Amino acid sequence: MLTYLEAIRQAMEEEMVRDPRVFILGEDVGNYGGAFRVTQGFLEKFGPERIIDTPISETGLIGAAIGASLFGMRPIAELQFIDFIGCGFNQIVNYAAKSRYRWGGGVPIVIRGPAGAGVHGGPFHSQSPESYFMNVPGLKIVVPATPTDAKGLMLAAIRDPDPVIFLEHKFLYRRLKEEVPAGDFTTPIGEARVARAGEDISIITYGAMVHASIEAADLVSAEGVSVEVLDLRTLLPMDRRRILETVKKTGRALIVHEATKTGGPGGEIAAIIGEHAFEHLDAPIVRVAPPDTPVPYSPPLEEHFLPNAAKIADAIRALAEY
Amino acid sequence: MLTYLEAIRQAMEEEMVRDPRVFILGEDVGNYGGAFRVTQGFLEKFGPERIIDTPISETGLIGAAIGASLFGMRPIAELQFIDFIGCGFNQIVNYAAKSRYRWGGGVPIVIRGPAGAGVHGGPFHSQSPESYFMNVPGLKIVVPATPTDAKGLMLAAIRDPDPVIFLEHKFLYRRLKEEVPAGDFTTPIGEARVARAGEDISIITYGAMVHASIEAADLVSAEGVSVEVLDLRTLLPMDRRRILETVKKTGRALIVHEATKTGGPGGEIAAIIGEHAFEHLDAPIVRVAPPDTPVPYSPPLEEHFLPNAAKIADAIRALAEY
Amino acid sequence: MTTEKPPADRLTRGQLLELYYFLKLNRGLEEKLSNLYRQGKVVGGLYRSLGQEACSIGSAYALERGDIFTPLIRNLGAILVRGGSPHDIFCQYMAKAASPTRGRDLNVHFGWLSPEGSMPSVISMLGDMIPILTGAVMAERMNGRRTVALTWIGDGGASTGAFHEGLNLACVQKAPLVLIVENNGWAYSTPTSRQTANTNFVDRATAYGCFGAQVDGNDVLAVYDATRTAIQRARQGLGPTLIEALTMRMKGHAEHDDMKYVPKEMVDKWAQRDPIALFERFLLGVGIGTNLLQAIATRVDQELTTELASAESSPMPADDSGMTDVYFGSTAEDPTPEIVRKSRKARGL
Amino acid sequence: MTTEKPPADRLTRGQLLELYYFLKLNRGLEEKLSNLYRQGKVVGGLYRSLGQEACSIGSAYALERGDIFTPLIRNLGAILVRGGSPHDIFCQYMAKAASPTRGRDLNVHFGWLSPEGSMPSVISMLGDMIPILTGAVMAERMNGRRTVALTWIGDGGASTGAFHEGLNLACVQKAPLVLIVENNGWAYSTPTSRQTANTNFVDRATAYGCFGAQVDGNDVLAVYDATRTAIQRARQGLGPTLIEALTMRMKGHAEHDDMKYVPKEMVDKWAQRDPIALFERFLLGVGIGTNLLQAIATRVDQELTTELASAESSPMPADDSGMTDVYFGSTAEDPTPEIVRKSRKARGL
Ligand SMILES: Cc1ncc(C[n+]2csc(CCOP(=O)(O)OP(=O)(O)O)c2C)c(N)n1
Ligand SMILES: Cc1ncc(C[n+]2csc(CCOP(=O)(O)OP(=O)(O)O)c2C)c(N)n1
Ligand SMILES: [Mg+2]
Ligand SMILES: [Mg+2]
Repeated sequence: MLTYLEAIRQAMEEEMVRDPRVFILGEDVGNYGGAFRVTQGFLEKFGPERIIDTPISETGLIGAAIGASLFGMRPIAELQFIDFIGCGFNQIVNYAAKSRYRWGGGVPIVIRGPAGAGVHGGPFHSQSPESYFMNVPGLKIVVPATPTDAKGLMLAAIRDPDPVIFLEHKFLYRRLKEEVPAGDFTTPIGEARVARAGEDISIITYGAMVHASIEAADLVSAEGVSVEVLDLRTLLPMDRRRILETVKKTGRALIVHEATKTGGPGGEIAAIIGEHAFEHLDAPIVRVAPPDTPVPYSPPLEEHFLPNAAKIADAIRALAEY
Repeated sequence: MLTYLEAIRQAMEEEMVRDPRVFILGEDVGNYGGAFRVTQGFLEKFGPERIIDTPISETGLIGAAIGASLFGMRPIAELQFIDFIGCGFNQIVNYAAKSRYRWGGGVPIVIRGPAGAGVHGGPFHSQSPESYFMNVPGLKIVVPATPTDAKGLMLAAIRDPDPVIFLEHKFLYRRLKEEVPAGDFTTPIGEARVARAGEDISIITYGAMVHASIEAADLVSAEGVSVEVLDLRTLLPMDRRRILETVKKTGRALIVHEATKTGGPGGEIAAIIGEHAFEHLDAPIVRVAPPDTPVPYSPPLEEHFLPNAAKIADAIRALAEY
Repeated sequence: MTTEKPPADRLTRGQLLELYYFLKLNRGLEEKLSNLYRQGKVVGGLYRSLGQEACSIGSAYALERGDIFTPLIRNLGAILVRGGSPHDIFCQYMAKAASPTRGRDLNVHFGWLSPEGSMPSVISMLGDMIPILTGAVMAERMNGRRTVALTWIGDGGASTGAFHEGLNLACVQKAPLVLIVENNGWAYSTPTSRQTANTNFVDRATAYGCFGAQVDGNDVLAVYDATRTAIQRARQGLGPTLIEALTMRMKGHAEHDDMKYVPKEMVDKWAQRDPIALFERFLLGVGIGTNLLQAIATRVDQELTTELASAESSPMPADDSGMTDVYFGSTAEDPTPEIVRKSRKARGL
Repeated sequence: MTTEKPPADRLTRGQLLELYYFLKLNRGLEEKLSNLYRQGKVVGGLYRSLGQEACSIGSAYALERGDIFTPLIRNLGAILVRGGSPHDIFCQYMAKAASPTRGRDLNVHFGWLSPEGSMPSVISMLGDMIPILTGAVMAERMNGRRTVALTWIGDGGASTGAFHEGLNLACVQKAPLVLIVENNGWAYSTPTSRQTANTNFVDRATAYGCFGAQVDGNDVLAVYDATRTAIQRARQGLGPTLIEALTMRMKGHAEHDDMKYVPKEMVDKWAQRDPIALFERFLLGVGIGTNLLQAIATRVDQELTTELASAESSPMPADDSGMTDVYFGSTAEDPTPEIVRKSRKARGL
């Protein structure tokens, strides 16, 4: 049994043992084992050449990861909180994403860090930054929802020839535990997963919202509504085929995400459905997502902000009635 | 008759005369009048206290604009090319956007610069960065398509109490010319405009693509297809009401943008339509947009990349047939 | 516009005691917060400035009416000096409705704008306040005011691009900015020697072309004096000063951090130099009696107890109170899907 | 691994002539590009390094086999020294299919990776290459190679956060990086005095804790020597050097810029110090004959003429050739809407 956090740790640790090209750099990843202790014990095991405590310099450390990747390494850059990704933004969207296309220099890096809300972290320690990158060709965005996927996707991300943004949901770090296959396996980047099978309504979601969606699906199943939950696992590239498969089957699409509503990844999903599953739709395409505000800090505010099983169930019911 | 560029210049110049709180800072805005000469003559007219040549420091100059705005000023920050916005990204999304919400400090700044492709500027001088900001509550994004709107929206942006990202399409700078109302008027931020009335199909678009869309509409009108072109003018907040009005009228929605297809603003538009106009739709929601690549430099590649009247007309025809 | 502050050796007895009061208030407030934290009443983390209080108190005390400052997480003391109340801080840390941010943001992440003196709110991203305060005082200058801005940055935060762009801009603009590099030896678990190859931060003043000073950050009067001089110069239009204050973080990065990574000798050495103990010795030396100091300590404790009680008993925010003011004067739209609202309506809800 | 380059005063006649060749090639290439620009054959802008060629040639010449470098727009000469061909540059500027980026990116925005020595492609955003090259040589060091990286930054680009974060990281990592601050007085229209309050960039070396040197950027041998020393130190594991090269941009920012903002006296003064003329004087002084120099000039012109002809006659890229390699091994999807494709199919297209 591994927690979500332990699964990420194990994936990196095993891959570092297997592949000497893998190294980790970030703030406090060595001495402290990372703010969330994801790299705990790594410094002792792999030494300061492969576990590098950097200055507080997101542009510097992401840049260094890019440079090292061009010279044969497989760097993993940890951001202490994913919210700081804005401080290294330019390196990601302008160097890493475009390098292979422009001149052939592939940039196999993983940029990872704790994302998401639910732990009262306030506006700067709770963000879901995926939308910043949804319109940036060349990037991959990975958003595991389970320990098994966290491990399999981390291994896939490290081995991927292209830059991967790996969003770890901090709410799940120690809350989820499951049997995770031992040893080496990968979860393909770009493939969604049916997290719960159903017939009447399709929920398309990812990250922590997979669990809220399953909970909601369980709630309404007593009422005779059968809900399928599709866990995207990867936002870029997006698994259009599986999205269309489930929506064509059920004719009803509910998109759920933790990123705020306007401009969130739900738009792309809706566009895919609206273009390619139009004839199969029996109801409007519906999004459940937070309001367009920063993530507030105080527990009642944050709870009101976040989608949850009850809110999702309401939308399921309304869709079922439609 | 004013060009698009002259209209922007006139708006800023007139407002600087009217309102002593307005000042401009950026790289080479004074000595040189800006890389595109948008602020030509301003240094002579307003002096170095109000036309400030900054070091090459996007984080610094956007930060300074934020700070000045908190103390009663109305700063306009010019980016030499909008592509450099990634270097000041964090200040925009984490300070400017969230400040009022968090503690009441309103940030009335305008961040403006030349955006868009079509002039063979290559991957770093041709970008459409709007999607970076579409999921950031607190920001406004303005994308004028005509000289008149460029002036009216610039005046509205400067007077707006909140941070506005003002995307000037460099392809239009000197190519468009029209009679622009003299003196003081504003174009409300958040209101779309019917750029061309029609009955059969709605094109929802903005920026330079408004003109390609009108051209396409004219092409197909001979074939008996009547196309309405909605120029969004503002991407955030988005004029949901007018989008739905036109789509409910025509039953057919075509979204056109210059940002690349996946993750572009078209997703949000599709989601709005897919949720709120579902019952009125007679055809799939279709997007015409560039492929998911950086903007290539060489003219044949760039032309292939960009949407144009012919490609849009093809989509209109297919939608009309549907 | 302002009455200039005197040099440290001309501070009145009352002013010295005021400094002492703020030092005790700062420490006492944080101790109360530690208690709350242990009781699980702090929502989120708690960041102490134990051992560094003089860096905040001494410097903020040199500010004058109308001046601007932005504290970082370890400059809570500066907020107190500039009129912030312990009640507000308690409420912030407990995420209460009555907190200055109405529960929207945490700890010292709040601010105010006032002709008396402003505190633009800090954000988490280190370094960002340097260009922001530079712009603030540029605006003040444009409006003919001789306002000075003060802010701090850690030995760690000084590695950010925003530090560089901000300080460089301030220097080329000769902006009236005072920047204190609070060199406390650590950035979370990272020692200063792994943050930069030259740990003598004052050397950066030369590089940027501004004034520089290095000061004992545990000597409240030395910090006061260096800041006062810098403020005077800034107000005269002579440009920024970078002050390096040498100190030590005597607790972990936050309360959860046992700072095992800090060598014991380092802690022991600095424990000898506690800024409050040092200042008490000084005060006794200039003839201020223990009883006076004791009275201040008692007053501090009483005040804190009252403010804490009031903060503790105040309510959490209403759950739907976080929707306003994303844009000026407007409320964010309820994201509930249209069909849900219609169905509720149909069911008479 | 490499044969170390000798100090300037021990360069052979052949090496001196090679330096001369590259200087002439650099200038000649840019003159040909200027002609093309006037003929409207350059797609986009043209950025000259007139008067600064020694900064690129002298420094790149000190690199050794396997070393890494990234030129900025005014370091075209360095590309030539490291084996890049005028043909490639012509093709880049004319957006030809045969350009190293297949027409995808412009001017010096291209690169290669090779055990002989690599040139990671630059991007427009100034400063970004400093952390990237730092990471590159950290990787090389991890792999037991003693590779050194060289790059440049302008007096303007030195104001970026990326400069700071990159150089600071390089220094704390003691990475084998050599950074040349090419102080040419101007960043576009902005004079150095409005870029920073201390225009003596070499002072920054102290701040960052690395080696520093200031050098006459118009003296190709002085640049060579300073870079060579820095490279040797870097290779020995002693860490980065910041070299400030003093020079002057003798043309506008790009060809469209008449640089009216530059005082005439400044141009006149520097015109006396043209790096090629200075080096010719030196070569004549050490007994190299005019005829030899003339021969080199002729050879340069012939080579350039041939390469230009070949580049000019080469085709533009096929319009659909820009869709590959966004991700490894894949082609971007044709964005044509499904209904358009279906309708075309229905019509037999
Ligand atoms: C740009 C940025 N990156 C990372 C962080 C996460 N972080 C918060 S505090 C901290 C350490 C700060 O050290 P220092 O600046 O020395 O201040 P101190 O804690 O010692 O007062 C880090 C890494 C941050 N706040 N901002
Ligand atoms: C981050 C960033 N901001 C703005 C620009 C636009 N820009 C391109 S070159 C230039 C001037 C550069 O001056 P300097 O660094 O001194 O180099 P020089 O042109 O003198 O060689 C500017 C502002 C840029 N390339 N990158
Ligand atoms: Mg510190
Ligand atoms: Mg320059």
